[in-house]
Amino acid sequence: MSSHDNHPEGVAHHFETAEQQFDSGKLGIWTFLLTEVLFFSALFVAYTMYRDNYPEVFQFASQYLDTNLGALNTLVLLLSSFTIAWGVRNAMLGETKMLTINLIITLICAAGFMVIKAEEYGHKFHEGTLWGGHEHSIFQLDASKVDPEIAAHSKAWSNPDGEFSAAVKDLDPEFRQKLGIFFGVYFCLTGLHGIHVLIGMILLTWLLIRNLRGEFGPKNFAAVDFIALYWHLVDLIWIFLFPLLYLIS
Amino acid sequence: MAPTTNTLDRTNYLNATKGFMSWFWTIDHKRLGLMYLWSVIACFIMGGFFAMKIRLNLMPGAVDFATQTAEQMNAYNNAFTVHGAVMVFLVIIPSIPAALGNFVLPLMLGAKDVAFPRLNRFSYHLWIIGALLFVATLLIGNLDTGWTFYPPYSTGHTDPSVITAVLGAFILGFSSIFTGLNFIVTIHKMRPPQMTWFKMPLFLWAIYATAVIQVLATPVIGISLLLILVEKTMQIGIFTPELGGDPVFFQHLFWFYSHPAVYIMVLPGMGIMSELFATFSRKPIFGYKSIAMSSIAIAIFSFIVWGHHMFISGQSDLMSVIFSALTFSVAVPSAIKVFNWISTMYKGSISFSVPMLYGMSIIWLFGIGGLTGLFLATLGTDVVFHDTYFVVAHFHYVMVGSALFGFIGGIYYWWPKMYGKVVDGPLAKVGCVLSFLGFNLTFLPQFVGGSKGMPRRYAAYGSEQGFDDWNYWSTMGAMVLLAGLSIALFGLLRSFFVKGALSPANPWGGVTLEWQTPSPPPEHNFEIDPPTVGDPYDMSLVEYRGEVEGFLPVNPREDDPCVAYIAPEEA
Amino acid sequence: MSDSSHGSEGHIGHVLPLSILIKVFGCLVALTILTVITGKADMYGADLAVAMIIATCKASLVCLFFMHLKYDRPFHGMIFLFSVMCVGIFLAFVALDAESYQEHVKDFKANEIAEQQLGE
Amino acid sequence: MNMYTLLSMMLQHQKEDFFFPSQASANAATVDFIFYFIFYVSLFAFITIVLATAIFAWRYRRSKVGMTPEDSPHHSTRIEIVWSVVPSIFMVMMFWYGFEDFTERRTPPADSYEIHAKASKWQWEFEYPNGASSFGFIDAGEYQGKGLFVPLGKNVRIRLESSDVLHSFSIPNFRVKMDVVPGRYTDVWFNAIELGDFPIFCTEYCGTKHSRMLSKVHVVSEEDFAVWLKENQEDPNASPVDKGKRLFSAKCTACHAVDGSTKIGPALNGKYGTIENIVGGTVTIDDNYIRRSILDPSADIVVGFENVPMTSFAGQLSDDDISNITAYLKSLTE
Repeated sequence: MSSHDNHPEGVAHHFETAEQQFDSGKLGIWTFLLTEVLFFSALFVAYTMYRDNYPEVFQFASQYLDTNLGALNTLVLLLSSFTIAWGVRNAMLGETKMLTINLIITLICAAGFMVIKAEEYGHKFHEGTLWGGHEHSIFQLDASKVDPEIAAHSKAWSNPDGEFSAAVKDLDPEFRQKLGIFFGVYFCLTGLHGIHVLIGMILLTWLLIRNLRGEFGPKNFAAVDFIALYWHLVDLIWIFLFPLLYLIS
Repeated sequence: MAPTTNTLDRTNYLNATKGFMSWFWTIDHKRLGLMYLWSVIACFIMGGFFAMKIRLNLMPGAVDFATQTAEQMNAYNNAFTVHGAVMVFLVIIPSIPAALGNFVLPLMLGAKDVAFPRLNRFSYHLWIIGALLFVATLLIGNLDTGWTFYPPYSTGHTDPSVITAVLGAFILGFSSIFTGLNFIVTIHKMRPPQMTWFKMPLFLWAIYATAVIQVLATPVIGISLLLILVEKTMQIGIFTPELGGDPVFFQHLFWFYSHPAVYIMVLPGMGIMSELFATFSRKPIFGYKSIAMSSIAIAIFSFIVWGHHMFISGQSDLMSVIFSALTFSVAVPSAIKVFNWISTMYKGSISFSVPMLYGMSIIWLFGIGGLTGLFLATLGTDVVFHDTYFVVAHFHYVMVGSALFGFIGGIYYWWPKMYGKVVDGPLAKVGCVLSFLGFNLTFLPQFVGGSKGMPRRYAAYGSEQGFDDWNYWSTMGAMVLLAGLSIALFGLLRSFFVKGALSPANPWGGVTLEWQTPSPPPEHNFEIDPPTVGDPYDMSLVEYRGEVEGFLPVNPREDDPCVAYIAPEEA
Repeated sequence: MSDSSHGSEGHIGHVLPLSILIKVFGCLVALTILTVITGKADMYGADLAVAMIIATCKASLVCLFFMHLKYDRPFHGMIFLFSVMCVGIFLAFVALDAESYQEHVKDFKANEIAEQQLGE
Repeated sequence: MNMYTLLSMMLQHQKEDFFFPSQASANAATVDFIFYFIFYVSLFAFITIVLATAIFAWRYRRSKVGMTPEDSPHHSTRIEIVWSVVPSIFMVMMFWYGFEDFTERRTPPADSYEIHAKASKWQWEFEYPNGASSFGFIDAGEYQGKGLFVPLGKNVRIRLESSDVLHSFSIPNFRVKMDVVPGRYTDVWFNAIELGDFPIFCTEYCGTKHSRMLSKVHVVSEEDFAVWLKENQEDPNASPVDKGKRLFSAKCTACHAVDGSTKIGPALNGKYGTIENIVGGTVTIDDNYIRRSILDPSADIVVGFENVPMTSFAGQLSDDDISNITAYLKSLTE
């Protein structure tokens, strides 16, 4: 601590220069993003494996998901990604007010994403479209929503010649089991992603508070930059989740 | 002998501040390293207790096979599970990287600290939480899944203590990830300008390779354990056959981490070996670049060989063949390292100090561990040895023989730097030799028992099965090993509690940067800034000086604190 | 010391022009709409490939511009690609394995059903 | 015939050697050959390492404190290449031998005689093509049931399935091992060449009594095997009492006696129709109670047996099986 006299301001004791400190942070956050990619990888592997083996089940199951809500969520996240990227620019240029606005928009988008997600989840819990081991899992499906072609192709019924009915007992038991797997993977993937959004919201709030205190500026914007990178990764994962889960045809 | 001013009243990192909080809330990498060290030793004692429980239980005659009750079997199953989980997650994985790595890495780089000291503290606190969860698991239930947590047994058929254990391992995983991340950034960004990649000490290469594995592989075990947790509590179905899930899929996830994790354990031990062989042979390490590159090669290859744990798991035959072929790729860099270490001894000036005795033990133990790995990489023989004591003996030779002996050797090597005292007496040597003999007596018989078909994880064996002799010698060996390790620990503890003159800055004659600062180092590592960086293995840079009972630079800088502190009259 | 740190400020970070940010955002929205349209249309079996190509394009845009990879040290981009590569290997091996042993799973399921029917 | 079949014949032996139990299957000799090949290569490498370390340590020991060594080379590309390439060649050979052997052992011949083995916690159940079945598990230190019967000199394929968790089917004398994975089939095959009884182990951890999930394989001559099959064939026209007796002796006699003596569980003769004290009340032993006890044993436990819970047989016994067992128990009272 005694060497503080000739140490550059805002630079921790063990770094020589501000550049070294920033570079270290940047490498650190990128390495962390690498661990995040690997963290999600297991679920993507699960997805690929089961989709590869039960393509017809995945095609059928995706009808339970509301593509419009998914697309809306994609746009919401993209917008938040845009505003946080803009926010980084604001921080670098010292535009504190604009940074505040951008952070707030990002937060609102994140909250919006979670609200839409909660809506989707709520609907599924209500309808019993849940993972295999859940006691209320029944996979009821509105007959009007079913694409007759997919229905014929998927052999989802014990009586393939019969008309599709919303009655659950008609679903082939093995097919139901596999549907359960799809929703297991769906809930794990979107749930884990949702947790990341929640963590992102906490971090964004922290940034907002620090910004309101006037802590960020051209010399000190690392935190904004790094959290923005994290937020973009959350967006990236959703960019892949959306077509993989909602758009299976 | 010249009087020295190198006494305890000099301010160093140990006595700069006092009180519990000054340790618990420290961001000093050296203090964190020491706290890891003692925590790991405490966990090692816990894991060792269960190891002895296992061995005593398997002593012929200890338990009657015919009348063994379900409770006794459960107690045994609990013992081997806790032994495995504690030793893997709480001892060997953090031992060298988190404890010694934390202490030594910034010193070797001539840096004041790791890149993210607060993150470093955070990962220690995470580690403590993880360890406490494990202790909680012990108290609340009978964890009996084996450290592998294979579903569907772990998710559907055993008691809920799996939840706390898995949560603990999950948190420990993040502690490990953050440590690795910290080291990667530190090595990239905090090397002194003169220290190019190929002037880095080999220990740092090993730690770097380890850190790469830690950040790449550990997240996968994190998510797999999380899925076990979700599966257990909510029956999500991904691994559960009754719900259409695939239990073999979990094994893929598990071994995608856990095979590279073997190298998280072994690579740092290999790094220590390189330092020991150069320093105690007083010779530049032979084949510096091959050793450095083989560390990286091991790190990369370790990711494409996990399937050799699954040859008989129901994995497809095609994948088994591919994985078997790939597995051999990892054997070559390991062999290169061994040959280079031995060549370093050639025409050296070899000192049999305690760390070097551990180093030489490792060559032999790792030799056996590595060579027996060949039987397990080969498809035909692995089918016979899989899940027998042959495998148990093999991985103990690798993990204990290399990682643990490397850890102890490393502690003895850097002990003077940590506490300013050299431990190199006959007692410590007896500890090493006894451990070596005891270890071999414990595990050599297990190879034979295993090749005769003795399955692992059995609570008891009937005499008619014919494994009694092997179990007898194994248990005897465990006693000797216990004695040896106790003596080794006793040597350290005695040195810790007994006050004495501080050791010279460089008692062994190492050339890497940590030996250029006084022992123990000051709070911010180096008093002169930046330290002189040279070839890390150019032994002609230091010479032995009888008056300090240690080594000093041949051409010391005028402001060199080690020279100034130790021999003020001459300086 | 403080002089040199002052001079190095220019190297820290890269300010992205707002116009680029807006253009990238526009592209991302357009691609999202495209992916929904193609997702609903019949692509004769290439659905997954098309969806993944569009998603990869979107991801690249986010990486290159929003995440500054285009202007950043190449090493950071390498780290990211390396992680994706690792996931690729992991995915390929597991999927290949699971596909090759499906036969035994199907046999089992078929037999299970047959046995149930016999039981009834 | 490939090169090492010849060599392996030299190693062929029927008696136990230092490392292995007897070679009781046709493939065992090949595995042992691969083992000894790797063993001698490794032994050579290990001795080299040990000798080099020991000789260098002695020859170049530091005789004087502070002694500096004479100059010697720090690297040599040539020698690095040598000690990378030479081991690699041996490893390629090891892989190749292992691969050939593995392929052979993973491909059951088309004419194999198929036996189904069903693993559950903690017993093996074997079913033969003609409907005969046998069990094998261990309790109170004794092998219960009969174990697996196989004919000498015939290719036998065992189809494995599990009704609960992972198990593994291992016969060291045959050098075969395969995990039993719930939700799918796996298999092993072998050709037994030695008459006698050999142990079967479960080698994948499967819970409390994993160490007792033992059985035996009996290799008998083809004639004896045919006789055994016939004797154990299930007679579809047998009376329910006879069917029940068969099931009872296979599934229940480990814990329940019918001669009045108490084993792990209470004796079951003369109990039908009587009133029994159970935890929290009394119950009449009737069809319903027997059914409940088989499917959900912990529901009503007889006083005195609270600490030895019975495992459920749900999924293992069909409704028909249960009524047959009930009929048998009923017959023990009359």
